Parts: sequence; structure tokens; C-alpha cells
Amino acid sequence: MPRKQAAKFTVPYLQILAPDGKVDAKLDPKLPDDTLLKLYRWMRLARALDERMLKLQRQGRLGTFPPCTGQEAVSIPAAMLMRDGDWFVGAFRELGGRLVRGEPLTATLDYYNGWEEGNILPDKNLRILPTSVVIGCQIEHAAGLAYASRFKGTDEVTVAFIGDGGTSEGGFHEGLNMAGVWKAPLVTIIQNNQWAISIPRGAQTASETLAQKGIAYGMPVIQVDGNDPLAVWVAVAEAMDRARKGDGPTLIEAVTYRLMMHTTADDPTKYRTEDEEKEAWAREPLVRTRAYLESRDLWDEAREKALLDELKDQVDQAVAEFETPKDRAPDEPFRHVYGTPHPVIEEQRREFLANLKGGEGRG
Amino acid sequence: MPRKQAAKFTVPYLQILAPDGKVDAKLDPKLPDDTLLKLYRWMRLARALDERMLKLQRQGRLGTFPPCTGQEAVSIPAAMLMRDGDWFVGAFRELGGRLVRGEPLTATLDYYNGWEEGNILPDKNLRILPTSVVIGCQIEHAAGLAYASRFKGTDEVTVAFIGDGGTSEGGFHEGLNMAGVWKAPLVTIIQNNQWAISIPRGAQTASETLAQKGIAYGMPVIQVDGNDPLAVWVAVAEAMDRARKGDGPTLIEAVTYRLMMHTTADDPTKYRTEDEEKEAWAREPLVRTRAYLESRDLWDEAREKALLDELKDQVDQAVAEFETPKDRAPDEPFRHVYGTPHPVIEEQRREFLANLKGGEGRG
Amino acid sequence: MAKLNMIQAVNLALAEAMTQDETVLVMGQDVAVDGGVFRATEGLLDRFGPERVIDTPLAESGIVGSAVGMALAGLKPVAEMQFSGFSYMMMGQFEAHVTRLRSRTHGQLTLPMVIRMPYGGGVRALEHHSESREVLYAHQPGARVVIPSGPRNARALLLAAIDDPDPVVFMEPKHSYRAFREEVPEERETLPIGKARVVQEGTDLTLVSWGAMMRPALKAAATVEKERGASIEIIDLLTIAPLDHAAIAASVSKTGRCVVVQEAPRSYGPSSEITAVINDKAFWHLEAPVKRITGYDVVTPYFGREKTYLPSAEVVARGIVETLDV
Amino acid sequence: MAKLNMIQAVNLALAEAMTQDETVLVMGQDVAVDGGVFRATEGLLDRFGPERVIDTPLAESGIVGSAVGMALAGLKPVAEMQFSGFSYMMMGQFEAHVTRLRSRTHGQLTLPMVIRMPYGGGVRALEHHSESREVLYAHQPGARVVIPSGPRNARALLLAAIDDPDPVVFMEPKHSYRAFREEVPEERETLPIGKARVVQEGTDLTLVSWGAMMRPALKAAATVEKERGASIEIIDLLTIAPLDHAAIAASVSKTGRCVVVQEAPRSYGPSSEITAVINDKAFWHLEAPVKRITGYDVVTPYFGREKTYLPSAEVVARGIVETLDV
Ligand SMILES: Cc1ncc(C[n+]2csc(CCOP(=O)(O)OP(=O)(O)O)c2C)c(N)n1
Ligand SMILES: Cc1ncc(C[n+]2csc(CCOP(=O)(O)OP(=O)(O)O)c2C)c(N)n1
Ligand SMILES: [Mg+2]
Ligand SMILES: [Mg+2]
Repeated sequence: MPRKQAAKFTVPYLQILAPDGKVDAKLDPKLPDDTLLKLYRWMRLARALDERMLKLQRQGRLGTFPPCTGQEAVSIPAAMLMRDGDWFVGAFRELGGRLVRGEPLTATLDYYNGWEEGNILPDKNLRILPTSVVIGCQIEHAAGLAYASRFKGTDEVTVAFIGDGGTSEGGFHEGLNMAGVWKAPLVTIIQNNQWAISIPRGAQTASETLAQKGIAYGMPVIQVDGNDPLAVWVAVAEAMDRARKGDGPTLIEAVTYRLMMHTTADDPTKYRTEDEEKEAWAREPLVRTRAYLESRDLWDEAREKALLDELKDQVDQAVAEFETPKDRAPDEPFRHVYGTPHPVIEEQRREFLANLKGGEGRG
Repeated sequence: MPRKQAAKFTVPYLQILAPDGKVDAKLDPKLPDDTLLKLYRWMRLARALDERMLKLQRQGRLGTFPPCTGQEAVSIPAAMLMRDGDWFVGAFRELGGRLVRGEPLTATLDYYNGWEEGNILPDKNLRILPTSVVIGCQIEHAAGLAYASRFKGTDEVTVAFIGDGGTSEGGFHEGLNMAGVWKAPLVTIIQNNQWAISIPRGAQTASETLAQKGIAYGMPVIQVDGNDPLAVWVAVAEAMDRARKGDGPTLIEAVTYRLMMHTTADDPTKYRTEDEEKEAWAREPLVRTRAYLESRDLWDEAREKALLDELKDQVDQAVAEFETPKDRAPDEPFRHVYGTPHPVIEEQRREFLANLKGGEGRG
Repeated sequence: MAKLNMIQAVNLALAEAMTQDETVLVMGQDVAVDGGVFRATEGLLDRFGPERVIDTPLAESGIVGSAVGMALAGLKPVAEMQFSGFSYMMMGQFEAHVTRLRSRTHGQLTLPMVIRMPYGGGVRALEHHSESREVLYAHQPGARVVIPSGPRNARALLLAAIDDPDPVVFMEPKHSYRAFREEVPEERETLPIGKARVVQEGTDLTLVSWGAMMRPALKAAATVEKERGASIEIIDLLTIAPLDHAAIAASVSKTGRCVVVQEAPRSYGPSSEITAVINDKAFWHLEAPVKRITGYDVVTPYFGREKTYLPSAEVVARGIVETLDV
Repeated sequence: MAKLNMIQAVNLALAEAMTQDETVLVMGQDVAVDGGVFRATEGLLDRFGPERVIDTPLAESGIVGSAVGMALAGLKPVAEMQFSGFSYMMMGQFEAHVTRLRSRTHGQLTLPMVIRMPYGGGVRALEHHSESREVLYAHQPGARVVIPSGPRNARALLLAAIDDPDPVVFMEPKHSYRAFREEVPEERETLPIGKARVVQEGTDLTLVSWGAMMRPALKAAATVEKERGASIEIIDLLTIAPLDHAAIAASVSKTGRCVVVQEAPRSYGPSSEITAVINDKAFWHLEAPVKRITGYDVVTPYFGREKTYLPSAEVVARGIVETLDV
């Protein structure tokens, strides 16, 4: 039967830098040399820290953490595009972006070793929200942050991240719907790394792309190769532009891959094949970025080695600092229940301290 | 920049019977006469009960309730298409559909007069879920019901309803996403009546249509004129077919209008104009359905009058039965906390009964 | 001085706070154009505009979650849950973020925000519109739970809640919205959060309650005083988390007897906590067991059976007499 | 007889229930292919297939809400919340439907379903993986809350929970998952839901606990018995809602003294309810105030400070001694 159309939509796809390092000349944003060099440096740093953390964890020197290896090309370009005053709202697999925004390496280490101190930034104005372990909540926060930026008449942008699994949560839906209604300056990036612990992308949702979920909120959407930092760069830059101009939110799906285990407590051999992982390694972002730099004569083996040495030093130093014994008050939690003291909390603090002294039990 | 397409979508629109009663001959499903007559009768009955309930409420003989006037063409065709064994999962504005499925008029009256007894069906196998006052939850129930039907190897279908406002809730999202993944036999109908209490459709979401929200879950979608029972009929029949064949869920947006107040506690003059309401009355479903019947020589003024008289009797009788004093045990709630007795509840029940006797306080 | 009912007092406090502080926003379902389903936010849209009085989509978690974002950005959102019965949709945000951001960052990030919600029974409403579940919020460290009992303290406490550096759940007993009027002073008045109020001093028994139950409690006390010449000390908790242990302990230490009146189901309800606090801090003064007069551990009945479910002045009076007679 | 740890016992009960009854389903995040992040559902997919062992999308409300639908359709879903810390996302479904469908329809519709969730601290986990918030479920009439303390009772109670005609929240103390092994009989064994267990009889003091805290409680009791020759009666609640008043009252009426050990924050915690029950039903037998040894009213600290936060056997022992010395 012939029917009318109420609406129609397309989901564009963007890849600029192919896995082999070949660039699509027509799409190449032609970033300045120093930008590209910085980009690569950040990616290498995130990788180096991630690898070190895995070692530390295996040696019992760090708690459980979710490795980010393979996803450097998503949060790093996005963070590099951000300005002072913008809000960075991560899920928990944006190590690179956090570093770019100014989170100290030691904070990351502290956080994953069970210390709230890891959430304290050298400067509150860095505007990096602490990790939202509870998935989905951060998108609602991001909508509110973006509302506030618009409310204050600034051109600040909020950049939020969520995983492919996270798109199934109600919070993703409620937050993005509000951002849509508010035309809030929000750029939301789905890190589609194909897995939510053991649940593959295909079992998470029946939608052909994750980008198209933005159609539900009336916002522009795009799917990009998330292992291609140039594609991410271009898509995020466009979305930010729109947001800063008051044209509202964008949803970006970055297609990437979680090359390591979900967290160090996870064993991916239970649910995926080595072949799949091997294929994914062939598409990982660092190799192609380096190839691109080399094709632009910006990089060679010697520079690579120098960089790796330098980053190793940087990570060594952070680990050393992290492992230097600190004098951390055991009763800290009692100081931060409320901003003003209350007798019930004070009484319990005294009890806590007495218990601490009274025996090893609470010590 | 030339970009590839990852996916593309259209949202079809269907109207068969125009507000003036003209039918689009190419699209007309040519329903049998008796089906059409039943359809009209159900619509008239729902309208009659709705109007009576409003009077009763205004006279203090009924509690707060949400009138359904104007939305008869949505739930009634859907319910008529349902078979034994199918599940009817309403929000709270599906009076007509409930009646079609077999909910007694007295149950509706009891329910809105503060009695759980109104949720008890003459036969549990009618498979009408009680009203879900908490918006969004019912879509998750529906996904589970539909899963169960598939699990059991039946061709049962679940038909669920939600309002335009309800589409903003996380439950809508989580339920539909699961139904999509499960290819569950679920037909979800959004009654887009333009308002969620005082919030207009445009302030609820930035999406151009509500139907397109189904794109997020990879399911077929369609927008229909929800004041056109033929369009609803055709869209629901197609969706049910798909569901029964194992081809998964569908999302239907039925565009209609809430002609009355949100509930009897609401005053719509605070937020919308009389002009808007007047225009909406010109599109309401009963008039056009009658016109269509007349054009098919199935109806005339005499038959109309006879029907109205008959329905008045039916409603009168239900109201009389509803208002006949019943002996309802005050301690009923204590019997249904659990299916097996527990001393704590029994002890409190004795206390309750003693308090009842002890004074008017609990009586 | 004006005689206001509680809904007017709430409205007044919101308007005052918004006038004083441009970062205060009001948000929720139907709070703007409609003025709120109970009219708590009536007139605010006209005075403060749609950027500060926000009609949101139908999404409780989104409302609270986005309010968290706004508060992080330096605004002071006052978010309304249309009824407490729908507030559980935001429990994830509440537990994970509202209560935690200060502690998580050792005070670097804070959330000055208020979540208002009408709660409790007695208005012949539909299902889910009549529950008392204050414990679900009170048990969670990091937020405060405030419950006014009348127009004057509602206004003073709501202003204090908006001033507070931390999240406050402000539960409004909807049965009291239009039940009575009180003089509400013209000048700004606040009450300290975390402090109970001794409504009336007495020596024979301590009667503790909060919210809408203060009315039957007061009525019962008056009856028993008249009939028995007993001297009853009455405490209105006003804040239920954190609880004012000192006020409860001091009073029960003096009177030796205590009756607590609560609308919520009995088990794991606030009166259990109050009993435990008395056990801790006034045990040796007790001359009778603490008497809990409460809703029952049943699913809140629809309004056809509501009246028999809610504690009445008569039942409270009998409880007081029983406790005096021990 | 096999020596199993608690996670194996849970796994055994699930397999047994699924074998006996084809309507039993297991669903949740990572429960199928992965076998559960704690391996509670290991092997079930292979034995019972993907229609009965369902890897769901990441959506707690959707999991519980769709389980409600399945239960309405005559199936018996056992839904897993990966950690209790994420279960609050489904509080709306829980309050509005899980606890109410029976009451709403006077028993015409019922929900035989189980919601399993690991809870509690002690495993050096990330934020939100260590809380004890059993009260949020226990305060809501209409569902039962069961908390096993060891492999054998975990298996017996989980089987009983699946048999139960009503929804059961089954909270598994994750610290005990692999902490110790017990003989678990080969034949099917259930324990009645709603009944506490007297682990050990005694005359001088009643020690009440549940879940993971049973371990420090037992250790403390042994220490004090040895050091002081005291005779301690120990109660393992096993079900916390509805609570076994009779068992608590009988014991405290005999001993006159009581210590309750709880991991949750103190205020509005289970030990407050237990204290209130004792106040109601054993007041005249009390020779000392009930002592609550609990987590503190602070946001659960990250694992760097976790050990100092959790009640230890030493602190429990001191509490017992103090209470004996009153
Ligand atoms: C609300 C909520 N439910 C469950 C979890 C447990 N959990 C942690 S990570 C994870 C999978 C997340 O998948 P995805 O969103 O794709 O992010 P990724 O881990 O791949 O980066 C789950 C289920 C959680 N943290 N929050
Ligand atoms: C979770 C939840 N939040 C809020 C409410 C209060 N409420 C009842 S109806 C309604 C508006 C519903 O709008 P819509 O979904 O469009 O349905 P309609 O009333 O138009 O049929 C609201 C906000 C509710 N019932 N449930
Ligand atoms: Mg993922
Ligand atoms: Mg509507």
C-alpha cells in the first residue's frame, strides 16, 4: 500500500585514516604537525600507563581496574579539542582523555588503589568529573552541566562518554532526551568497544548502529571509526562547533575495540576467541597513527624510541610518587558526610577512633 | 565532505479515514460490516462510560480518574485484534481497550473509587494487567510477557500502551531495547495525545516523531492517525502479524488528542487554549467513524439513538451495581502481603482489628 | 504577617530563595506553566522565567541526575518529584551520586541541591500517591531528610534547605498542604536543619512525631492531658536524617516514657531508629517500653481502606494511656 | 556430601531448581556465556540453554521489570543484579510492582520470582561494590529479604526462595562467597523463609547477626566464651524481612542482654529494628541496653579505608564484654 513518510534519517559514517595508515586525502583535516605530534604522544602515554597499571595490578600493587588499551583514539582527540571551562564527563574507560585534561597520573593510580584522594584534582576548575562507576548516570549529569553552561550564557561545552553497554540504561535515554529538549551544548560519545564485559554488541541492542539511538532525541548523529583519531577529531570538532553556537547536542558512535580484559578481574577467554582479538589488534589506533606521522615525515624509529623512554620515565616517576607512603587520616570519611558537622557523625567518629586504638580490628 | 552512510531509515505515516469521514479507497482495509459495527459500539460505550464517570466524580461519587475521551480509536481497534492468550498491558488511558478485552465496567468504577477489587478480573485468563500508574514500568513488564510467550512456543502477542510523556522514562527505553534484542512478540503503541499533564509534546522530546524512537531499538516503526480507527487497525494488524510470525516487535505512534483534563484533579485552562481544544474536537474519532459507517449505509440517526439508549442502560446498570453497598473486609490488605501467613503480619492484623473496634479512628 | 497554608508557605519560600539568589532554579514535571500539580510553584514562571523555572520531561532519574550536573556547575536546583511514589525511579542517582559526590572528592565537589516531594496519605488519591517511605532516603549517609509539619516551619526549613551546602530531601506531607493555616512572618526566617523542636514541654511522657502525623499526635496529647491530667512533652523531629539524638534523649531521660507516631510501615521504619536511639541514650530512664504507633507492614491500601490504615488520634491517645499506665 | 563454598552452593541450588522445574529461568548481565562475574551461574548455559539462561542488556530496571512480566506469565525468573550497588536502578519496579502485584489484585496475580544480588564489603572492590543496604528492600511490605551466611544455608534458602510464591530478594554476602567451605548434603534441603536459626544456645547474652557479619560475630563469641566463661546464644537471622520476632524475643527474654552486629550504616539500619522488636517483646527482661555494633553513618569508603570501617571480631568482642559487664 502506498504510504506517506513522516520522517527520514541517515546515519553518516566517517573514516579518514585506514588501519594501514592511508589517509583519505579528501577528508583529511590536515592538522598542524605539532597537534599531530601531541596527539600521538598522549596516545602513547595512555598506552604506557595502562600497560604499567596492568603489571602493578598483577603484582598486587594496584586494585582492580579497567584497561583502556585500544581505545586511545576516542577520548584523546576529544579532550584535545576541549577548552578551559568545558566539562569532561567520563564513564570509566577514558584514561587518555583524563590525562589530556590534566588529571595527574598519580590520581589515576590512587583511585584504582582504593583511595578517594584519587578523585581530588589539583584544580577544581579542570572540570573533570570523577568516574561514574554506576553506568548511565553520567549522561544525566552531563545534560545538567550543559544546561548550566547555556544558562550562564557561556559557550562552554560538555563532552560525555558512555560504553556500548551503557546505551541500554535508562539514564542514557533520560539524559539525552533532556539534552535534546534543552538544546544543550553536549557532545556525547559512545565508545562502542564491542563488549560489555561478556555481552557482545549484538546482544546489547538490535539497532544496526548505536549512533542511530540519537534519532530518538532529535539530535544529529554520526558513526565514526573510533580507532581513527582523525575521524574522531573531525566529528567531535563539528559537534563542538554546533554546541558552542547554540545548535544543541550531538551523538557520536566511535567504533573501537576493547583489546584487553573488561577489568583485571575478568577473563575474556571465557567469551571471545583469540582470532577475534587478533583481528582487532590489526585495527588498533596507535600503529595507524604512527604510519600516518611517518607518511608526513614527522616520525621515525629513533623518535619512537626516544618517546617511549621519556614516557617510561614519566610513568616510573608517577608510580614512585604513588607508592611513597602517605599519611592518610583513617577518619577522613567522617569529615565529608556533610559540609557542616553534626553531633551524630561526630559521636560516631569518636567511637571509630576509639575502636581503631582499641585493637587491630578497625586499624 | 563526502561521507558514507552507515544506515538509513524512514518513518511511514498512515491515515485512511480523514476527519470528514472520507476514506482513502486504496488503503481501506475493507473490514466486514459487523466488525465495523462492533468497533463503533465499543467506541460509543467507552465514551459513554467516560462521560458518566466524569459526572460521578463531580458529584463526589467517584475518585480521581483520567478521562479517555478522544482516544477511543487507539486502544479499541488494538484490543479487537487481540486473541485469547494475548496480553493487554495498558498505561492508564485505555478504557476502551480494557472493556473490549473483558474488564467489567464495575471493575473500572471500583478501581477509580479506591478499591483494589477493581483490579480483580472475572477470569485471570483475560490477561489484562492492572493499570500501571508508575509510568514506564509497563513496557518492561510487556517485554517479559512477550519473552514468555516466545519461550513457551506460543504465538501469543503482547500489546502495550504508553503516553507521549511516558516515552521519556527510562523504562520505555529499557523495555523496548530488551524486546528488540529478544525479537519478542510485542506491539507497543504510543498514545501521543499531545500532552503529559501540562507538558506539550514539543517540550517532552526534540524528536520529530515519537515513532522514530523505535529506530533506537532496531524495530519497525510507523506513525498513524490515532483518531482514525482504520489506520490503527491496519498498523496493529501488520505489527501483530509480524509478532506472531516470530519477526519481533513494532513501535506504533498513534497521533491523537486528550480532549479532556489530564485527570479530574487537573485544570487544562492553565496551560492550553480553547482554540486548540476546539480544533482537536474537529478531528475526534467518533464523528468520522460514524460518517464512514453512514457512507457504507450501515448507520443512521435512528440506529445512533437506539445505541445510545442501550449504552445508557448498560452504564446505568453498572453504576447501580457499583453503588450497591458491599461488605468489604477492612483487613483485606493483611491477607495479601504474602501468599503464606507470617506471624508479624498476623500480629499486626489483630492489632489493626482491635484498633478498628476500639474507636472510629481506624474504622 | 500573613496566614498561609503549607503549599503557600512552600511557594513563598521558593519565591524568596529565587529572589535572593539568582542561581536558584526550580525544575520538575509541570512546575512551570501549570504551577505544579499542588500549586507549589505557582507564579514562579512569570516572575523568574523559563530558564529558572523548568518544565522537564517525564523522567525522575533525569531530573535528579541533571540537577546533580547543575549543582556541580554552581547552580542551586530545587527539583520536584511530583509524588514521592515516583521518586524511586531516581534511587540510582540518589545512592550513587547525590549522597556521595562530597565524600567521593573529600569536599572538592559539592551538591547544594534540594529534592522536594509530596508524600503520605490522606488525600484519597490513586495508587502510589499515598506512601511514606522516608527511610529509603534517611538510611543513606550523605543527604539530609527534612520533613516540615506546618506552614511556618515548612517555609523556614525550605529556605534553610536551599541554603544548605549539601543535598536535602525535603518531604512535604501532602495531607497537610491545605489542612490548616498559620501566621508566617514576613521577614526571612529559617530553622536549623538537624534540630528537633520541642513543641510543648511536659514531664510524664514524650510524644515524638513528624510531618502529617503531628496533627493526630497533638490532638491525642490534648485529649489525654485533659482526661488524665498528664503532662506530655511533644517533639516534632523536623529533620529525620541526621536525627537529633540529643533532643530525644534529653526528653525521654526526663519523662521515662515515649510514644512515637509514624505513618510509614512499622518494620524498619523511623520509629525503630528512634527506639534504638532511646535504648542507647536513655535506657536507664525508661519506665515503660517505647510505644510505636505506625502504619502496618502491608502494602498501602487504595483510598477505600486508607482511613483505617492511617494512625488516628484515638489510637495514639490509647497508646499514650497504655504507656502511662505501665 | 560435598564441601562447597557459597558461590558453588548458589550454583548448585540454581542447577537443582532448573532441573526440577522447567519454568525456572536465570537472567542478568553476564550470567550465561561468562557464568556470572562471581561464577554463580557457571555451567548453567550449557545445561539449560540460552532460552533459560539469559544474558540481558545492561539495564537493571529492565531486568527486574521483564522478570515481573515473565513471572506474571507463569515462569519463575531468578534475576541477578550484578552487584547490589546497581540494584537501586530498579527501585521503581520494586516498589511499584514487585512488592505490590499480589496485594493489588488480592492474590489473583502473583510474582514467584527471586532477585539475587551480591552485597557487602571486604573484597577490595571498586566504589559501589561494597555497600550493605538491605533496609531499602526490607522496609517495603510485599517482598521477602533473605540473607544466607554460609554455603549450606545459602543453598537451602535459595531453593526455598525459588519455591516461594512471592518475590524474594536474595542478598548474598560476597565476602563469604569463597571465604570458607561447608558440607552441603546431596539430597535436596530447604530452610523455611522467615525463620531465624539459633546457631548456638546460651544463657548470658544473645548475639544477633546475619550474612557476612556472622563470621566476626562467631569469632567474637568464641573469644569471649573462652576468656570469660560466658554463655552466648547466637542467632543467625537468615531472613530479615519479615523478621522472626519470636526467635529474637525468646532468646533475649532468656538472656536479658543483646548485641547486634550489622555491616550497614547504623541509622535506620536493621539493628534498629531488632532493638525495637526487643523493646516491644522483651523489654522487661532487659538487663542492659541492646548494643548495636554497625557500620558508620558515612559514605562507604573506598577499599583503602575499608578495613577500618567494617565491624571486626575484636570490636564485637569488646561490645559483648561491655554488655555483659553492665
Ligand atoms: C548500572 C550498572 N550496572 C552494572 C554495572 C557493572 N558493570 C560494570 S562495567 C559493565 C559493562 C559496561 O559495558 P560498556 O558500557 O560497553 O563499557 P565498557 O566496559 O565496554 O567500556 C557492567 C555491566 C555497572 N557498573 N553499573
Ligand atoms: C514515573 C511517573 N512519574 C510521574 C507520574 C505522574 N503523572 C501521572 S500522568 C503524567 C503524565 C503522563 O503523560 P503521558 O505519558 O503523555 O500520558 P497521558 O496522561 O497523556 O495519557 C504524570 C507526569 C507518574 N504517574 N509516574
Ligand atoms: Mg563496551
Ligand atoms: Mg500524553
